[in-house]
Amino acid sequence: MRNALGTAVVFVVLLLAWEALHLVVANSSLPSPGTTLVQLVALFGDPDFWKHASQTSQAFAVAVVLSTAGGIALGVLLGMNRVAGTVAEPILVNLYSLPKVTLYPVVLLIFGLGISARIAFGIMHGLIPLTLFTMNAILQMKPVYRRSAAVMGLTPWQTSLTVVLPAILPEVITGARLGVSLCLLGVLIGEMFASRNGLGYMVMHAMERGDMPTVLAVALLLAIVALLLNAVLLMLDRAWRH
Amino acid sequence: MTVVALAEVASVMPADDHHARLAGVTRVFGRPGSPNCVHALGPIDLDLRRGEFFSVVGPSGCGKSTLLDVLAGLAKPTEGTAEFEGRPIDGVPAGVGVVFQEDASFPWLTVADNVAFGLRRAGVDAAEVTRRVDYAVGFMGLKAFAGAYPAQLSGGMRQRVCIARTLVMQPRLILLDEPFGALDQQTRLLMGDELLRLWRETSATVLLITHALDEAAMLSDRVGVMSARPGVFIDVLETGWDVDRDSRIVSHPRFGDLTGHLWEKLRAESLKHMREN
Amino acid sequence: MTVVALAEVASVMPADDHHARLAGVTRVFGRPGSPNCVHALGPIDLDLRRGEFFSVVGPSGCGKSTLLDVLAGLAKPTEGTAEFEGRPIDGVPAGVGVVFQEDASFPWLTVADNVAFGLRRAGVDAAEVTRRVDYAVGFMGLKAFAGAYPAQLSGGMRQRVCIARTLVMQPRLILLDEPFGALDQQTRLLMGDELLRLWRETSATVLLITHALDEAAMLSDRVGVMSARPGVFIDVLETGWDVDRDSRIVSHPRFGDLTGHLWEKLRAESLKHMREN
Amino acid sequence: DEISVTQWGTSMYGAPYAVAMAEGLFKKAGVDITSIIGSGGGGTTVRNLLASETPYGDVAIAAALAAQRQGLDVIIVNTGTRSTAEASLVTMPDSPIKSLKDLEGKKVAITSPKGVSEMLLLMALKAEGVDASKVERVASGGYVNGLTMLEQGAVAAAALIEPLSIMRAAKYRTVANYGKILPPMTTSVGITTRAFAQKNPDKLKAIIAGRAAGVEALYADPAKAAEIVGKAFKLEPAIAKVAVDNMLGPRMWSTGGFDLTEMDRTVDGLRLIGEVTGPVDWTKLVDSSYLPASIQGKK
Amino acid sequence: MTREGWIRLLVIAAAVGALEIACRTGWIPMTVVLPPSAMATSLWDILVSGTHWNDILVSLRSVVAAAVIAVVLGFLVGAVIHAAPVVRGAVEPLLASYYAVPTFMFYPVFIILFGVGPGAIIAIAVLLAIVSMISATLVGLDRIPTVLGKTARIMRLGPVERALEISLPAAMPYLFTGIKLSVAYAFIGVIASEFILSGAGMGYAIAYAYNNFNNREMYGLMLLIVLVVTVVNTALDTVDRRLQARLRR
Ligand SMILES: Nc1ncnc2c1ncn2[C@@H]1O[C@H](COP(=O)(O)OP(=O)(O)OP(=O)(O)O)[C@@H](O)[C@H]1O
Ligand SMILES: Nc1ncnc2c1ncn2[C@@H]1O[C@H](COP(=O)(O)OP(=O)(O)OP(=O)(O)O)[C@@H](O)[C@H]1O
Ligand SMILES: [Mg+2]
Ligand SMILES: [Mg+2]
Repeated sequence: MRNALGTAVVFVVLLLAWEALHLVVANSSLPSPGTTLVQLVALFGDPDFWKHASQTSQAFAVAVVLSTAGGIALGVLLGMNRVAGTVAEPILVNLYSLPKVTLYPVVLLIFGLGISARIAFGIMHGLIPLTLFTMNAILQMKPVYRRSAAVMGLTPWQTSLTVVLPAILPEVITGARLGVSLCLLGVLIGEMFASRNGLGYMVMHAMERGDMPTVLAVALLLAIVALLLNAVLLMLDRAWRH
Repeated sequence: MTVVALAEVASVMPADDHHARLAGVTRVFGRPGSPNCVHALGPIDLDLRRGEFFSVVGPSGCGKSTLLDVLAGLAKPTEGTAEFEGRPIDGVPAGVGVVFQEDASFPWLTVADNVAFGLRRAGVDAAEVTRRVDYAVGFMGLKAFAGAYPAQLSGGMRQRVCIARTLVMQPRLILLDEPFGALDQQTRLLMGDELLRLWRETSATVLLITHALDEAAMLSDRVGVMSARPGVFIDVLETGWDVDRDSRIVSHPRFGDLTGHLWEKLRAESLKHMREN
Repeated sequence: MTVVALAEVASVMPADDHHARLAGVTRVFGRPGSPNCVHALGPIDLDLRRGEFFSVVGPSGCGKSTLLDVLAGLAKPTEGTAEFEGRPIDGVPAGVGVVFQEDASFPWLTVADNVAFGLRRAGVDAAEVTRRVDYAVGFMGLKAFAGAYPAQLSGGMRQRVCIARTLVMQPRLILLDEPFGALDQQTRLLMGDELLRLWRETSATVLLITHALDEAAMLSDRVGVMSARPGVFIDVLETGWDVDRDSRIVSHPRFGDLTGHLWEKLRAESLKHMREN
Repeated sequence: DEISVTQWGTSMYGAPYAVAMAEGLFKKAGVDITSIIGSGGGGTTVRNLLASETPYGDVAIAAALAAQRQGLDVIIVNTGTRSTAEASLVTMPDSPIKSLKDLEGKKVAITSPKGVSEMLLLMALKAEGVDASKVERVASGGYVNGLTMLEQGAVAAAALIEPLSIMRAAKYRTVANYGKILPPMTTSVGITTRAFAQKNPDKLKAIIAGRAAGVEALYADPAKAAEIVGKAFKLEPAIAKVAVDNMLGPRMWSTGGFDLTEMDRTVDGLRLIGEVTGPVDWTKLVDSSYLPASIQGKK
Repeated sequence: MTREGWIRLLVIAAAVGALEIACRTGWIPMTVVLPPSAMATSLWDILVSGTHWNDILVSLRSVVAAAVIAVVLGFLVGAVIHAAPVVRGAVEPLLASYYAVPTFMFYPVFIILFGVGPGAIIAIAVLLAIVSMISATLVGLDRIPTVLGKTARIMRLGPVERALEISLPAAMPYLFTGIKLSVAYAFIGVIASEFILSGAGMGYAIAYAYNNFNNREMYGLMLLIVLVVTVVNTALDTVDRRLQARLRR
């Protein structure tokens, strides 16, 4: 609770710094927090905004579910098999640090214009961190857990479900925190680059028209959504770690 | 030497009396001949008598945990045979419980759930699970912590959770791999007393791996001293303690004698080892 | 009781003979009266005689490391006075060397550079640094590893690096905080012998904190037994060993007696503690 | 069906589509256009239309040429816009720059190298007899970015386009209005894939006819059209009104017929920026057979 | 090379080979993906003809600048936050959700602050990269064993000596992990901003080739980026592994 308060204070400080910057720069391209908030409220009254927001949420939701399930499954697979894990790790790390936007044309060429391209792009961003975290969690899991399972006569399937998964869950949640953020980023970048709807498109469009209040209002909204998502995952994490 | 009550005995015992038996067991890691091939253990001949308390001491890396793995069915001997209750060991045999060197309590479960874990997996019915868990938790002095999570407990209490978890399965052979390794002397003393009580009440056979010579001297019926890797038994010592013993025996003169004797064995082995290198 | 050579002595000694002295030292963490205020240690009265080998044993958390911090000048006593060589301890005094409980070797330096680190800081000239480092590295049996990094060494070898690093500074008082905590019995034995040799050759005063009662019995001139927190000395035991001793004394009957005696003390303290709670 | 229109919502290219959709003119012509796929312009629009189910789109002529050059099987089936009146070059009100001549030795912000804004600048300089090599072109990445550079004094003038220029009319002074300097030229064309044209000639014809009807409706009742466009593009009514009115004079929107002179003018411009090097063979690219009969004959 | 290294090479070769075959047999249309061999020859042509050297230099310069700024600034910010636990508790939740906000949105703001061109792009890249350096610094400073601090006091080191000769080398393995990540994110930030927003650099060149249907050049440039990232990554990874090896105890 004290932390939440502190975070709120930091948020306020950031807003103040923003206001100060706005006053110093004195340029319409950097609207004040007040203007931005007003714009945000105005957006909430705009059905078009909700259309875009729901487009983004749909793509994001599908991408998150698929990249989480896929990332954990792939991570478990690679983690359980030491050789596969060692072989795959540098490749995954390399893919992770690749500027994936440049691959977006390929994604478009393969998936076309619709929602699937954005989902694919979200997954490209969100899957790898989760895979890496899951895999490393299993590799670093205390071997004694698996030995205990063996002594209690558990089948491999029982072992995975009742011992391995609970044991690595904290790391998986940490990975998910990063994965979820990056997944959202991927979807938004996809929308920014080639799309006809979604918040990313909306921002890009607003940028082309020099409508900075809208740009910053959406950025602010996204920051808040990301923070809340993160807070939920953190709470899950706490509940699990005891 | 002033040791009177000590008697070195051959480890071969009458067949009807033995509970588990290793004969000519060795264990080699890696392909033989390959550069990273490690001869970790043996050859080992060992007969565990039914109901005895047997301790194994030996230098680090001599193969104690490997020996335990073979008895627990977690590893196959490279050569030789392993038997438990007359049948060859193939996979983890029913009736064997293991407490590992590291803390193996599951941090995502409460103490009670930890203890119940194996029983539930084994399909024991709920009422029976509750009964046995209550008993084991009480026996290990964890009643007040049944709902707590391992992170809230001290190292010694967590190790007790692991012992309780093994205990509820009512094993006839309990294998303990340096279960008190991380604890301080005072806690070890208390844990030792509890272990003795457990052993007496369940009349199970106990094999305890430890690096503390005095602990081995205090707790066991017999102490097996292993050489450096590849570990073989260089001595098996009969302590001659009563079944009804507890930590009070530290004031018995024989305790000091036994400890001194074990230290001497260890020292001789160390010197031999140093000279060889 | 069969203990003959034991004599319990008062810890107050003639002033001219003492090297370091603690009088009425306590240490309290946190503001007094606040809920997280911890009375960690004391009151402690201790006189270390010049050139003696003094061991401290006691349950975990009783304040042993805190006691060492006070002697090393790393922590100020809350009450009481601490003196080293007749002057009050204020900050780390020159002439005191410490080997900590945890591995304190610098992972980014080679063994030789680790050992040389303190000397170079102190502005000792290069030739002298080389000479002393070579000697210390050789003395600790690390000659073959002078160019290796700590990560390439075993825990015992790293602890030896730390001892060598302390040794080259030629301290007059060496404080060791469970330096062999992570090692197996056999290695401890060898390290103990080396420590005795070091002590004899440098004629420094040594204070060794350990949790192994037999180790304390084997190495020391005197053993101080501490109570549970807040730790006070409940007993100080004179062992009566020769200066020219080594691990051979484990076969001396008095070794067993001393060990048994220490165990008894510990057991009595444990029971008292249990009854209080 | 969905079709693509370049810079939908940011420029006036798409006005006829907005009108045709709102007035139900597409339906009347026999096709149901439900929405428009917009995009940043250039090749993206072509990529988008290739990826969509109804591959018809209104795209910049340069993009159409580039697509054909790279071997994509596209054909031009109608003309879209034929004026550069929406584009201009602006500077700060207090700037000493009064004409294009004054730009010599100065920096000018364009959006991106080889883009329309650069092409128009070069064409205008050429038309005014200014040495283009003395005018340094700076890529800003977008019109708004260019304005920011202008305000900060990083450049002496910046390219701008409607309706942005109308929304910010008060802040800047127009140096050159390309529509006044340059003769009419084809700026956007309707394209589709040859395969789609062969398979769905009727649908294609209906789209083109619907759009042509939209253009006619636009010229017939500009006030109403401005209202529709304002709604579709989220513009304030007043701005939409000015934007539409500005385009009436130069008759920006073509009903679809081809005028090779106007098209060649654009190609000349593309040569200036190096986008086109060889000759352009219109016969291979243009297929006028899908135009409504009335327009086809007119020429 | 290790056995795993060979397997990895084999896996990559197999993947590339499979793509080559899939393209050559027309299973994947050439208009969608080029066969790797064609990408390679295209890359060769690009490098030999020199048409894109300027773009390559612009991008690399921005990446280097962004990485350096992010590392230095990130370290300083991390050190300050570490020294103030109150601030830290408040800031840490923000750090974790940081990546969800596409920093590209702030481009117009950065143009006002830094002008059009490399300045604004570097700022975006720094914004993206700095967080991992801050986190790594926090972790690194956290992980310095307290016993090393005590040792420094026993050796009677001054505060500066202590920071430079104990704290810094002790935290180095963790700091380097941050450096590695910062470089990766600087790459992502620079190339992505160029791709979406700018008029120069490798990212722009790819977007331009895409817009002009020049698949050959586009794939050649993509291959270039993949190769550069791989080389840089492998180099940093080698150093990283060495440093990490010190920690393995
Ligand atoms: N999977 C393995 N592959 C290769 N060598 C192994 C493997 N497991 C153990 N060893 C080696 O076998 C030897 C015996 O190991 P083991 O763990 O049984 O020793 P231990 O006596 O239990 O040691 P400690 O007292 O440290 O627990 C060691 O030298 C170890 O390095
Ligand atoms: N900084 C501190 N703040 C509050 N309490 C402390 C602090 N340092 C130590 N303590 C408490 O003081 C007591 C003594 O600690 P100390 O480390 O001296 O014990 P110890 O005898 O060395 O234990 P061990 O055998 O485990 O090393 C412990 O109960 C510990 O929890
Ligand atoms: Mg072991
Ligand atoms: Mg301590």
